Amino acid sequence: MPNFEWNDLNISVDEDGFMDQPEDWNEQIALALASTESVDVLTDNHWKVVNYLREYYKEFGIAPMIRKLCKQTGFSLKEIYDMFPSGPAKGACKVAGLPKPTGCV
Amino acid sequence: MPNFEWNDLNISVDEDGFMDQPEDWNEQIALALASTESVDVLTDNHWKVVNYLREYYKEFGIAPMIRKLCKQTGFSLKEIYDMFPSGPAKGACKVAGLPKPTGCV
Amino acid sequence: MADELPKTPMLDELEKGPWPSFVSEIKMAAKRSPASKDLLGILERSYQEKIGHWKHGGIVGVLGYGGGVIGRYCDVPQDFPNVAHFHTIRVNQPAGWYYKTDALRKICDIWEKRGSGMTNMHGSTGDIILLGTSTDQLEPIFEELTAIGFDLGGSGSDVRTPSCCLGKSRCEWACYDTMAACHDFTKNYQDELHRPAFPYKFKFKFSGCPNDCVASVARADMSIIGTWRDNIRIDQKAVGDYASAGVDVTKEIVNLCPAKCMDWDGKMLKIDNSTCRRCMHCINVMPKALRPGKDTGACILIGSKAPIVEGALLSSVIVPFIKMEPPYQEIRDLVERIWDLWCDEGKNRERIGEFIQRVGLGNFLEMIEVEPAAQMVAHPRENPYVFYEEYFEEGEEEAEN
Amino acid sequence: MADELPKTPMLDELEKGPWPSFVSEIKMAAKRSPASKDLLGILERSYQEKIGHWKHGGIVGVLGYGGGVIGRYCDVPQDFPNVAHFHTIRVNQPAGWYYKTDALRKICDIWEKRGSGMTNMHGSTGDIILLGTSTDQLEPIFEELTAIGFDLGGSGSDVRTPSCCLGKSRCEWACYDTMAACHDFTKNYQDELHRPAFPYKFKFKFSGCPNDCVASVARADMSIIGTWRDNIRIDQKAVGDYASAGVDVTKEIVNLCPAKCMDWDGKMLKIDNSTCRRCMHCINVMPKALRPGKDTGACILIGSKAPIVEGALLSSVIVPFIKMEPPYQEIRDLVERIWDLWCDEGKNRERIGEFIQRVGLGNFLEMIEVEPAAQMVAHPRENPYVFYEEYFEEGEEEAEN
Amino acid sequence: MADAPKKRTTDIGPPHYEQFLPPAIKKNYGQWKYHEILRAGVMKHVAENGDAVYTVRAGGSRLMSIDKIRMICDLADKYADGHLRFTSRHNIEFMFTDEKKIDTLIADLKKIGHPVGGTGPSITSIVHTQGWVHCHSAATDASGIVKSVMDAVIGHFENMDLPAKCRIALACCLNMCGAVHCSDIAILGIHRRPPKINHDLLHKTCEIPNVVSACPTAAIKPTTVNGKPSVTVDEERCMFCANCYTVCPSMTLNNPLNDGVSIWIGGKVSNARHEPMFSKLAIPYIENNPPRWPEVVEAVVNIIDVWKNNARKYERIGEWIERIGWPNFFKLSGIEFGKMHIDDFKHAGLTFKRSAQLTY
Amino acid sequence: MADAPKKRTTDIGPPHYEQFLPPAIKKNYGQWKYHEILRAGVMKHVAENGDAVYTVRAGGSRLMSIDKIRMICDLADKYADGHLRFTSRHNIEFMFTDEKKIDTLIADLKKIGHPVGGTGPSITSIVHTQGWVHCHSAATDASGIVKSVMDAVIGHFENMDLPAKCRIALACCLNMCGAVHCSDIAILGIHRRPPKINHDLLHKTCEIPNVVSACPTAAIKPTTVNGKPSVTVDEERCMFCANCYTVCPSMTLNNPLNDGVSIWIGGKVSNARHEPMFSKLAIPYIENNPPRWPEVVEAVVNIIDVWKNNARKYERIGEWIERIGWPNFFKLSGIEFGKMHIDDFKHAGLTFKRSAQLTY
Ligand code: SRM
Ligand code: SRM
Ligand code: SRM
Ligand code: SRM
Ligand code: SF4
Ligand code: SF4
Ligand code: SF4
Ligand code: SF4
Ligand code: SF4
Ligand code: SF4
Ligand code: SF4
Ligand code: SF4
Repeated sequence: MPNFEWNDLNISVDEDGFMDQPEDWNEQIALALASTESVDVLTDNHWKVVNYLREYYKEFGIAPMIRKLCKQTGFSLKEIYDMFPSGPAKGACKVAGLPKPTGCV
Repeated sequence: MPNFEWNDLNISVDEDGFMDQPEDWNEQIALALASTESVDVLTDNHWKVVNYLREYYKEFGIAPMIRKLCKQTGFSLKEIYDMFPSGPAKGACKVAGLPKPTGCV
Repeated sequence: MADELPKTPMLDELEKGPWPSFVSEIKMAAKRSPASKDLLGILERSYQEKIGHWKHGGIVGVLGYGGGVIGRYCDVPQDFPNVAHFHTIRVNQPAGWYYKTDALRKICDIWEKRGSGMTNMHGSTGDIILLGTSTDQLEPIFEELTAIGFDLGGSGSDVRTPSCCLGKSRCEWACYDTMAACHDFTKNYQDELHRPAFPYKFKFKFSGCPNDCVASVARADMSIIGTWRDNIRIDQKAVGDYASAGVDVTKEIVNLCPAKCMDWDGKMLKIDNSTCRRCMHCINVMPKALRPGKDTGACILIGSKAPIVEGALLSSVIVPFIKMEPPYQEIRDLVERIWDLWCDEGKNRERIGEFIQRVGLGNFLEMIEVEPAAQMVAHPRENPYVFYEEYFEEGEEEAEN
Repeated sequence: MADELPKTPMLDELEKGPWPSFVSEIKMAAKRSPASKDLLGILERSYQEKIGHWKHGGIVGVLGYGGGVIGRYCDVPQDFPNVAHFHTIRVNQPAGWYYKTDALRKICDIWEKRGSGMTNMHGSTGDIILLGTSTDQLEPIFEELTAIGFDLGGSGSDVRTPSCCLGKSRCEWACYDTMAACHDFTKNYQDELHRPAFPYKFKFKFSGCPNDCVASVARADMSIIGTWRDNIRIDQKAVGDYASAGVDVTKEIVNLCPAKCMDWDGKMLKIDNSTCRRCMHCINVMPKALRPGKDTGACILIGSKAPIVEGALLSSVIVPFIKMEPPYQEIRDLVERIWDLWCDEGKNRERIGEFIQRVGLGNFLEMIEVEPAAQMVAHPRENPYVFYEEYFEEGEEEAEN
Repeated sequence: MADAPKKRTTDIGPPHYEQFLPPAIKKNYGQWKYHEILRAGVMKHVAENGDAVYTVRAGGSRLMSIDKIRMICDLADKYADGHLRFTSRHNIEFMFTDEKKIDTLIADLKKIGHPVGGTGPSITSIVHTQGWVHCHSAATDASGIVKSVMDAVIGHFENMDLPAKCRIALACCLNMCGAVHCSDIAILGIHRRPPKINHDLLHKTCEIPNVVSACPTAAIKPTTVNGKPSVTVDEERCMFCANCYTVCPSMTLNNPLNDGVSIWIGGKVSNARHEPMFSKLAIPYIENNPPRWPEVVEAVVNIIDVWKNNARKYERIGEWIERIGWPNFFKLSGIEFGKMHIDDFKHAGLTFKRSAQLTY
Repeated sequence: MADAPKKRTTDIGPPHYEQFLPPAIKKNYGQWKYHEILRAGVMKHVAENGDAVYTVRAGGSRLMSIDKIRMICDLADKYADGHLRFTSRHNIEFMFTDEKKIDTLIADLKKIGHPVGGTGPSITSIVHTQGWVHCHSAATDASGIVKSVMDAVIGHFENMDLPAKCRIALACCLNMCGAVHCSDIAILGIHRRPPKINHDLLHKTCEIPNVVSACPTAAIKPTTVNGKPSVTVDEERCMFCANCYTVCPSMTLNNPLNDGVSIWIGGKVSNARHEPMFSKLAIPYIENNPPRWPEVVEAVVNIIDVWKNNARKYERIGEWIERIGWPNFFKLSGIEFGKMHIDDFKHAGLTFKRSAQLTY
């Protein structure tokens, strides 16, 4: 497993840069992971998305469908891509410390 | 609803002679009802059948399938008919104070 | 005996028109029977109110039997006391519904004395239905019926009265003796017929050929349908006669053959018997020219029923071909294995057809020890969800699950 | 660039025989590409061990897009470092898979520089598949591809790359312009194609006539199949020519017509167009004599897919007939209503065909505001379990549920 | 009523058929060679040895008084040495060897109100059930509709003027005792409102687990009402099949305002040409309109007419529609297609049109 | 790797096809009148105005190097003014107006190893998928079997000697990317053992609710193992479809000892004559036997031979079997029928033989 270093953080991630130990997630790590997804600062809007994702995941054990994410956060898909250029699955979920989305590619 | 009298008992029954208030069932009533089904004395064997029916009903909310009744009580179908000439459904269930079997006739 | 008939303005409308009128029938009976008189009255009321007046259920019978009588009470006994009880008796018909008049008259006599005088000739399972009597009459009726050689039919979760087409008695196509088989099975399963102990009803129907004149494939838990294994017998000259007489052999026969296995050049009718489906069409159209083969027997299908609960079913093939010879031991053994399994594993009110669908045909065959055959399916599975039972273990041997 | 190729005794067997050998292809590429060299090695190992060596999943992509790249890593990077990353890029093909060589060569050049040099021409959805590259190459590849006018195809829960038969470009039977429609839909749904936001994938396929040369009915969530409403055009003389040339019009055409709506008396071919099913068979066999009608358009079917989860589906009719004219506004509106509903009510990984089965076709039609038509069913329901929605209230008025 | 069981005759089964066979039938049992239909309702069966037996088939009313049975016995005595039989569709057959008796027998039958016919490409008697005459479950009457329809189509009983056989059946509720599910034309009694539950009685009269499992759409759940065990019905999921009522008298569906009949077509049973098929929904609902259900009669007659005028020889209704396609059937018959025709039960997806083979 | 997004060109879609059309195609777009197949792989399309275009179709290997693409481009430059196309089954087509080029083009194609054919009543290229070349899910390889089968049946590619078209497809797992479910002959990779669950990783890598709902037979239930959320599989209910693996890397099914292929037949897609049909199971299991899977090749060849020798003109495999019946197919092909052929999934009951139309 590759390690990923950022400032004083050292996180073990998989090839796609998803956390190996999602239970270790914290806001620092979110910032660190964001940096790998072309996101430099995490604005309130970013956090709104990240928090929604985490809460949804905690409650249902899955990531929300993207349409639902947009509806609930109030962002259009375009806005989400503007915030997370690699998209909600690869970008936002990674920053939020969710398991890597599988299945339908 | 017709009333059915036997010795000093007076039970309200439906046209087929099944109890209107199955919750009132007791051993006396069983004897009374038995008399309407060509059963004069309730032997131990009779009671075995009656008790099995009641217990099964209490547990599952339905009368057992007849094959099961035979298996569990150890009586052949013929023996059941010998004890309850009008048969397990009409005879034994009535004596046991179960609701009238419906459905498949 | 009965006085004036009730006023039945609506029912009277049903005495008009050329088809035999059931209202006139009830009126005839009502002249003598108070029950039939009240039947007229209560039926007129149903016509006025658009609702039936019979109560649910009713469990009555004769001693020693669990079936054969359908209990019925009306919900307005105060108005129609003579149909307060209106039980129906199912009397097992003779195979093929053949009668001599003296036997029928004896039944009529019993029914005149002890019932409403109304009947169904016959019920849709096949019984003689004696329609409407009271509980106290049941034992006497039973006694009198058995005295003239009749017995009750099935009802409840038992073997239902088997029935059959007239088969060899009058039909040139019968591939086995349906009436003999029907009678034999009926006699053999008297206990199962009279003393319900199954999860649900079980019906046998016997048709002598794939025309299936008792509709067995649609309404029998076991449908035994005559067929043949060898070649259709052709009388070429007779084919020519049909053609000369105006039958368009190509259009009316060859083109309608579902197997597309026929050829007619105006002189010779050729049939590829290896793909012929024994559908009967060509034989039906030219009975003088074509006949089923000589290696006859039956195919056995299982599980048809009306829609409730899982949707209607047609019977499906369980024995592609079997010779039909008394005492039908192989079939009896099969039937018993099926019943044993179904009684042990079937749910309450689960017909055998539904049971098979639930456990899977493949598993069912295994449990009743019948080898799978390609004739049992319309086609092999389309989905790749195969329960492979064999596999290799790490140590190289082929294992079985 | 690459040194000696690995030993691949098993794969070498696949260079024998007359059909083009994919092994020879990989070897060609391996001469230049270390990735293809390791592909040879890892594949030989799979052949030896009878198991693949690719890890599950992988989520990589280009910025601003959610799909178009399939991430892939091998599970033995220590042995085959050059395929440690082996991502695939789906490049949207031009409608009808027509190319000029210069365009293809440019793609090859990019792929020579930045990938393994191996491709699929094409993937089974229709994309150009560029097989095997590493994460750091993705952005540059994307940039270079767009520079030569190509864009990525779909992957993930989005619109998948639409495809079409060659239609009017070379086929006399095309009932509408499939390539135009395919291109139009692809362009119109760029956002939905590149940014997955559906419950699952959604595929469009366009066939110009019922021969369905892109197999749309089997593998498209929306299958748009050309057809006509008026009469088949017949050139009786040309029919006669076919007959003279040895075509047995009765056997090969009339008798195979599924509608049985043709008649041939040796001179005139008659077709009852009111029952003709537009199956194409007669036209296929005698292209010089028969042609589809002139009132052409398409029927739209919906919901086909591979077996998982609920079993495979073929598409089913949702619009029996529609004229196919740009900008296809009516279809776009329909598609959008369908997507809105499916996105709101669909479950995760539930294809539209499964969704319709779950909610019921009747309800689905109601929700997308489409009137039911008899063409949408093979036959009306067989079970009597009808959800009646209208009924009378006590107060006599007809109410709706 | 409670007599001690005495020694009784039981399990004797039905009488053996052999004693009832007409002599010529008994003699040639299994030896038949071919048959001809001489005219509607009259057949000649010829044995290998040349013997011929004539059969006259009379329409039965099924719901018959013993008076009528006796009249028929009189005719059997007069013409057929006291032999007769009933058919699997409740008609009455007389068999004899003397061809000359045919006409007078037919005339005598007419006198007691029984037409002759039902053979070959014709309509024969309607298989049916009890209806308001005897069953608690009936959503419509059986005999009244049957009589009204047969009055209207008797021409097709007495004349073999149809493309093929047309089997009509009626069942007064979804239990389908008439096995209408495989008929050319089926008339089926239906409800349109969910059960009314009598919570006070239910626990005494019904086995709740059986009630719950009786529901094809799982609309029924156990519950407690006023402290008593009972059930609730999710009315959105109820499609009024009344199977709950079959096992539970305290859940009634009969509803004069909303009960009625539906019409189903295109089923068959024989294997001739096409395999057996189920009937399919043609008309979802027609009000009960006793005593003669004119709308039902009209609907049946319309279907028969459209079929007769459009089908080819030997095409049963289902085979005809399969050839021309259901869209054409709806067009030709003028029946409107709608949501209710679309299957939504378990295998619904298999009934969707999954091809581009279309007619317009 | 984390560059800030710069202004990039996106969402341009594919290039417009028009720029790629050969001139004669562009000119006569939508004006085609009829066509002829001159010989296997060679077609002539004639326009209303009399213009003719010749098409030569070469078998593609699909898995192609850029080297080969360049060679093919060279041929397109030489013969077709730099135009070419690929077909929906991955063959390569060259179109031009000069009939005389046909033979030399074919010869040149042969030189680079590409046969010409696949038109009319023939076998064309096998639609297939990734296999061990690229996919994690593969129960078998794709390209190796395809190559081996095509080597054996190339005669039917190069000669139109079959009763009808025969479409072969291969998918390396039940996801069926090759859409093999409607093919005349389908080769399908299959597993035979339930998933092995990595309970340590599962909760980190998989969304448990999705895993549970992924199972077609509801064999998967959530559970806790060693304090970690995970799932359990009821192995009795597992039929090895691997859909759980698709959504969950921690449930692997690949198993060298037991993976293999199954053969399915009788599907079709076109509406010609018969409506589209699914393929049906012919052979439940053949071991993986790389590099050339001789048993698979033999099985496919046998099916083709039996069909070729018994079918009528225009009968696709499924149509042929529908006429002669599946029992005859099993008899003629020598394939054994067994329990695994009998459907036991959701609609299984509808595949039982529900009629007496039988062959022996
Ligand atoms: C590349 C391709 C196969 C090929 O060799 O051509 C392919 C490859 C994969 N498909 Fe596919 N599918 C491909 C066309 C199809 C098709 C055919 C079609 O589109 O016409 C189907 C059947 C039609 C359908 O959509 O149902 C198909 C049905 C699936 C499924 C099952 C979907 C379903 O609803 O049943 C999956 C599983 C999934 O989505 O999770 C799947 C999943 C996959 C994945 C992503 C594996 C996975 O489980 O994550 C494969 C990646 C392989 C790899 O590593 O390269 N693929 N997949 C095809 C796409 C190429 C292209 O874009 O042109
Ligand atoms: C008497 C009876 C059998 C019995 O044991 O009672 C009988 C007797 C004959 N049937 Fe039948 N069938 C009888 C009920 C049936 C049924 C069952 C039903 O309708 O419920 C069927 C299946 C109907 C269905 O498919 O839905 C039936 C389907 C046939 C067929 C196939 C017709 C078809 O084309 O589908 C034939 C062949 C024919 O008529 O050409 C046939 C032929 C015959 C023959 C010709 C057989 C013979 O050689 O004697 C008999 C006279 C036919 C006629 O009436 O035209 N019989 N026949 C039944 C008379 C019923 C009635 O009173 O009308
Ligand atoms: C009398 C008869 C109708 C008639 O007028 O002819 C009849 C009458 C009843 N049937 Fe039936 N069935 C009759 C033949 C049938 C048939 C046809 C057949 O046997 O060929 C069927 C369809 C075939 C089948 O078995 O599926 C039939 C399918 C049912 C069903 C549905 C069973 C199922 O599995 O779907 C029920 C409901 C039940 O069993 O609880 C039922 C229930 C009933 C009950 C007992 C009503 C009930 O829910 O308790 C009816 C009593 C009516 C009454 O008061 O007289 N009846 N029933 C038929 C028996 C006469 C006879 O013995 O000859
Ligand atoms: C080039 C191509 C379309 C494309 O846009 O790429 C194409 C082109 C033609 N098809 Fe096709 N079909 C093509 C894939 C298909 C497919 C799809 C598939 O196989 O995946 C089908 C459906 C197959 C199926 O049913 O499973 C298909 C079913 C047909 C049929 C119907 C055949 C039948 O009897 O079932 C015809 C009519 C005929 O050949 O008589 C047809 C006829 C034609 C004609 C004659 C149309 C024309 O006038 O140009 C073309 C040449 C036929 C030939 O090859 O004999 N084409 N054709 C595809 C060539 C594939 C290949 O390389 O082999
Ligand atoms: S089923 Fe066959 S054997 Fe029996 S009466 Fe009908 S036609 Fe004759
Ligand atoms: S019996 Fe039927 S399948 Fe056989 S040849 Fe005659 S018409 Fe054809
Ligand atoms: S689908 Fe029809 S229009 Fe398209 S290429 Fe095939 S035959 Fe021609
Ligand atoms: S297109 Fe098909 S259905 Fe129509 S006439 Fe031709 S063969 Fe018959
Ligand atoms: S169909 Fe229904 S209402 Fe009619 S007799 Fe049978 S159970 Fe009773
Ligand atoms: S009527 Fe039928 S669907 Fe409605 S609750 Fe009762 S059993 Fe269920
Ligand atoms: S069929 Fe399965 S193994 Fe093959 S490419 Fe598709 S998903 Fe992968
Ligand atoms: S392999 Fe398929 S059946 Fe088995 S557990 Fe996984 S999803 Fe379920």
